[in-house]
Amino acid sequence: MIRRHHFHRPNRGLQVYAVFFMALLYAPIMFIPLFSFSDGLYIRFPIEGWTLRWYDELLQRTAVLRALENSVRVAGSVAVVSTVLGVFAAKALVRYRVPGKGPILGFILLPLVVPPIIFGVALLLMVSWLQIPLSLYTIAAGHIIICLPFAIATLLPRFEGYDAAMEEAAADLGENGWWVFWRVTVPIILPGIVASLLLTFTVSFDEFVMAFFLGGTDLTLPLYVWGQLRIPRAFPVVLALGTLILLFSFVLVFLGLKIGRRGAIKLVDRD
Amino acid sequence: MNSAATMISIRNVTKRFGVFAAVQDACFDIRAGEFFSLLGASGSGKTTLLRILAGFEAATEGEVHIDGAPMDAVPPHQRPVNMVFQNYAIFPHLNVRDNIGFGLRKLKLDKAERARRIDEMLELIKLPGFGDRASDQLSGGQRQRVALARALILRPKVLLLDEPLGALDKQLREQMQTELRALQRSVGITFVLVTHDQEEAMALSDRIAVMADGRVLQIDTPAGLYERPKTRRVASFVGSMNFLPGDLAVRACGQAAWQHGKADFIAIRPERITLHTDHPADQAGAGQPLPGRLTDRVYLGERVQYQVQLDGCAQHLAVSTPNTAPVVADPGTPVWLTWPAEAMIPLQDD
Amino acid sequence: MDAIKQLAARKRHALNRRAFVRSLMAVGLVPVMSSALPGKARASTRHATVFTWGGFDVPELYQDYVDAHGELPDFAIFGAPEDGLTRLRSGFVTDLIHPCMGDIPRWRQTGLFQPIDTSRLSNWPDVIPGLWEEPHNLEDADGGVWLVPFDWGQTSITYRTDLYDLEGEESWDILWDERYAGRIGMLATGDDVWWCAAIKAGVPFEEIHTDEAFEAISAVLREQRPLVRTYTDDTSSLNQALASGELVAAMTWNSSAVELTFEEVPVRFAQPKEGALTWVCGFMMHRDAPAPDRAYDVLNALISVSAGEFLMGDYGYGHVNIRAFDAFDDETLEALTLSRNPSDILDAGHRSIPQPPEWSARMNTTWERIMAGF
Amino acid sequence: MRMAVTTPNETALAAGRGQSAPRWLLARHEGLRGLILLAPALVILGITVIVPFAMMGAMSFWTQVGFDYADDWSLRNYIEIASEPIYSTLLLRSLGMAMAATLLTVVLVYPMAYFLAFHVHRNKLLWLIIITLPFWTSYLLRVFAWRVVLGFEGVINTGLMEIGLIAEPLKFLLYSRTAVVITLAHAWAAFALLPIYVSLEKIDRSVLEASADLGEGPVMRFFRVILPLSMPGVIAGTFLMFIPTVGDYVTAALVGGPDARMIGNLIQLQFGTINNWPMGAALAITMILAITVVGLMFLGLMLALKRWAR
Repeated sequence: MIRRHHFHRPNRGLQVYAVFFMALLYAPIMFIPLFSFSDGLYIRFPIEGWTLRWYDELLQRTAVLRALENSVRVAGSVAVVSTVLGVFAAKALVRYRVPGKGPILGFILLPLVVPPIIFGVALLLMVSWLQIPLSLYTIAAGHIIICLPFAIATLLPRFEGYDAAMEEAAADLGENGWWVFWRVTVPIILPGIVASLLLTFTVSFDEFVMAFFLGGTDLTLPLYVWGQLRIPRAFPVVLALGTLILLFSFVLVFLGLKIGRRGAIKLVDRD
Repeated sequence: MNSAATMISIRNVTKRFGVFAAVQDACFDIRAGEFFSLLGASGSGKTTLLRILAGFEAATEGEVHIDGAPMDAVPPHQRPVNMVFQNYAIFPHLNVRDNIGFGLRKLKLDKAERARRIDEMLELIKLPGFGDRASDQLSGGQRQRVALARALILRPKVLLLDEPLGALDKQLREQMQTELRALQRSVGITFVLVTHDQEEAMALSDRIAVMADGRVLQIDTPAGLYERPKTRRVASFVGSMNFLPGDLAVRACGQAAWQHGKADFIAIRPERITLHTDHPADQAGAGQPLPGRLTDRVYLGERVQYQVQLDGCAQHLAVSTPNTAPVVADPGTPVWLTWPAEAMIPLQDD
Repeated sequence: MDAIKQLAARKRHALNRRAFVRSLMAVGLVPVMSSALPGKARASTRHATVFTWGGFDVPELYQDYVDAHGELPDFAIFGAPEDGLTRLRSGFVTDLIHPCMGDIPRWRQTGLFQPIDTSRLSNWPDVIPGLWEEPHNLEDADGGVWLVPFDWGQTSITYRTDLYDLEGEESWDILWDERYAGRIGMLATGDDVWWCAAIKAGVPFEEIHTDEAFEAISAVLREQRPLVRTYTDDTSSLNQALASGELVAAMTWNSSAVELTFEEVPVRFAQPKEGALTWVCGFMMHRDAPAPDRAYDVLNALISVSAGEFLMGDYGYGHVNIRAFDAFDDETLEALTLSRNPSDILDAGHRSIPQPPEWSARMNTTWERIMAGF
Repeated sequence: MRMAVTTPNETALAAGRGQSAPRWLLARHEGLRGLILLAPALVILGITVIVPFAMMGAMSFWTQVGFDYADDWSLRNYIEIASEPIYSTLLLRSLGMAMAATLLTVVLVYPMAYFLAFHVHRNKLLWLIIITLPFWTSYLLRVFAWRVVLGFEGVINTGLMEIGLIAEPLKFLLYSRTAVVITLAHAWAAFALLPIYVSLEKIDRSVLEASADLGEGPVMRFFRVILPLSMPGVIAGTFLMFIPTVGDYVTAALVGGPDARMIGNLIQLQFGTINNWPMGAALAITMILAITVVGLMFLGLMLALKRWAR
């Protein structure tokens, strides 16, 4: 335990602010579950009656479930592909004397600072020029572009954070490149891999703009929600769906946290 | 050529990174069972040479043979050498036992044999019972031993050690030096050590190669290096040394003692110089005492180190005397220096 | 949940990475692979895809199709038909798409559609002829039609009877009422707004392509803009705002008023004295429809009695199947602003006239500028 | 214990086995190995970034004619963008709103990041996760949630009326630029927070001690040490949030009123209802250029500030 610096004495003002900040962050989101139990079609106070029927209705909608399945597929594939590519790229950038490292890194991180609408539009142009039919694949391709920078940004510090001698030691002890990768590299960067998978999954799962331009008849969940937002009757069901997603991500994150106590999801934490 | 006696043969090895030559034309042999050191300051090319032996760097020119086999196309994982890394490179995700047994996978041993070998190594490095420790619960010295055990368990022909004691504090370092030397004798494997610490190299090695700017300057036994350095750089790198211009040394020693022909410099170890507070009587075989003035005195415990400025010139000489000698008075005192003729080492300009 | 189990298992045996890798593949690569494989396997039994507004993707409208094929057709959703057309033109292929009667000539210019053979629709004889017998729906259609009508109704004003103080007759002036500045809602779809504004501005629909018409219509819309709280295609937002009283009146289609009434919000779907904008919409079939047989089944389901009863009873839109009206008494129909004889309603209002793409582009660009305040 | 030197060396079993030429090449050329590892990512990004952007650039010089394009390589679209006030107004408005939202977010988020970096000692990870959790829910729903808060019968209006502060609902809350700025600020908070937090966390605590030792009080310590040292994080957070929000159109569509339309809405319409792809491409290019200019100006300002602060 590190002794507390005198700079770190509790600061009452900041503590109050932190509470205020968290309240501000969470308050709006909490209305989603709240109104998902409301009897009325429209959101208004006071809530007159409580019901579970939207959840019941949700479960009967195959379209929602299909959209959910599509989103999980796209996000799952995107997470795996961008993380795998990210591992390779991050390893190359950190471990090898690659010519033009700076520009390459800049190029890879470029999509972080280009509005998604631009990518959506540009990719749509290319895809329609090549006459590639719009589908979940085109969405996934678009998502990989925006997820790769996240994956690499998450993985780079992991690679930088350990001594290259680890890999050399394994090679020295008789393992070829493939086994060095599995026996040493992967276990050491595993927290980074898990973080990258979670992050890229989330980014893709929630991405709307690119999916909007690049989606075909198979809808992802945000596209489905976008369609349903316009239909008054469908709206409470969307709220119920949102509540379930919220609940699911809470459970997932906390389970992940519990499982990976020792840093599985160390995204930015350096302690 | 007796191949049994030669374990590593380094033939005209040069390594360039771009235009920078890290190793230039290294050419020497290391004998089987020898404790060999590569000594040099940082940037001297010693680590690069070691990494060429391990296979992590490919030589730009020249070739390396280990135990008679050419290593040029052999990747690190197929070389009969193992390495102890500078910071030990202990795998953080494995415990001590799995770290030591890491290289055993390919041997496809059964569980019992594997456990036996690991236990044997734990015994050897005096860490029995530490097998289940997590790697981050080890002290520096323990990590060093685990790294050794991990490399030795594969019974390599050559063990490479990259500054293995650099991360340890002085006391532990001295203790580990003793242990390392004993270990090398007991396993009988060729050790190649890289170090910048000349004392460490002297204490451990059978032979030492002194390197600077990518070149091997001299290869000799510790005593040979200390007493018969071939160049000024070697002389100054191994132990401390006074350098005198040739003519001054001649004046000090007299023509009679001068048998070494023309030398640019004369090198004299500080401990070979005798310090007199009174003008000494002329001794046979020695030249005239050189008068000077004491400018500084550093008390080192077992020895006392003096700086003396010779009268009539800017030359300073370091003189080291055992602490048993009477302590000389304060700086400013006039003194006389003498040394035996055989203490003088003639050197050419590098 | 398997992913979590796998994660937990991996933690228990810290080195069992192979299982972890397998689970990764299960989560990621395998779905991609598998989605590729059944894609081919499914091709023979592929469902028809329907490209329509949100809300028309409910099972009640496709009962016959579900009965025959066990599942709903696939859907794609657009915000406005024009968006849908753009997507079709960018290479997106669906079997059916849901535009309106006035769009037919312009849409046909894209060459993306094929005529529909009405003899393959068993419910076709029950479809009210007045809804589809239009020259531009029949020409070059090889005896069939380009568009199978499905829904009809009005674009008019839904207003809060308790909040909006109506003076005199119902009129388009409600949406230009300065007393309620900031409490007026508008659709953002140019295809509705422009024609309604033409009614308000008194521009005859035959002259809508003239520069004068553009100026007159632009002028009334610009005049209205300061009063408007929001322009949106999203009827959910309009309904929500009408329900909360944030808006007192909004340009809507039939369904808003009906749905708000169901929720006991006091509203009326106005019958403006100048006449409402009336429309007939339906489905066109893509030239390269991947599942044309199924598409015919979808069309037949859409024009069936059961679909009609749902469309009128729950959404308040008129349907095309004459027998569907039998489920409602006259009073209900009147309350829904519908009629057994659609021409009573349709002809009382104004119906848009097909225009060329250049007009459409000019209209949409102008309308977008007006919405943005220029 | 003595190990038999005569034992055959097990690691040498494979030594001397022939190596093929490509392998040898790979072993000798690190850069090549690195490039091969990078290749998949670079190829994918190359195809999906460079080609579409080139096409977009080309198309922006075309003209829409009815349902077709004429590749007449004219500057017509750009001339229209330059001459019609709607484009510049919406572009400037988008930049302005994105700036306002970014500024609001950075100001709100900085103290929280500071709190996390310097005053939270245990369970930092848990805090970070709790802060980022809201961003795991659908963006659309989050935007929608703000309608509940800001709406006519929303939380704020109902609350304020309940306590008698206002007599009738505040209209400027929803369907306004305010609503868009607030919603964007909320939606992007995590993006701005993380880099700022990381840069604060990186600050060596001994530097703070040194500045205290040199006689600076807490306030000056903040302005002379902490703030400058965390500036890279602030800049990163600013860019990460500012740039995507300039092009946002969903938020403006859902909570913005007539006066909150952004350039993104206009671009989206070109590819939708208005159906003028070349114009949409030209607008997209114009937007990127505008963002680049603003970004460079911001960096220049930061550099100037840095010099001035010295």
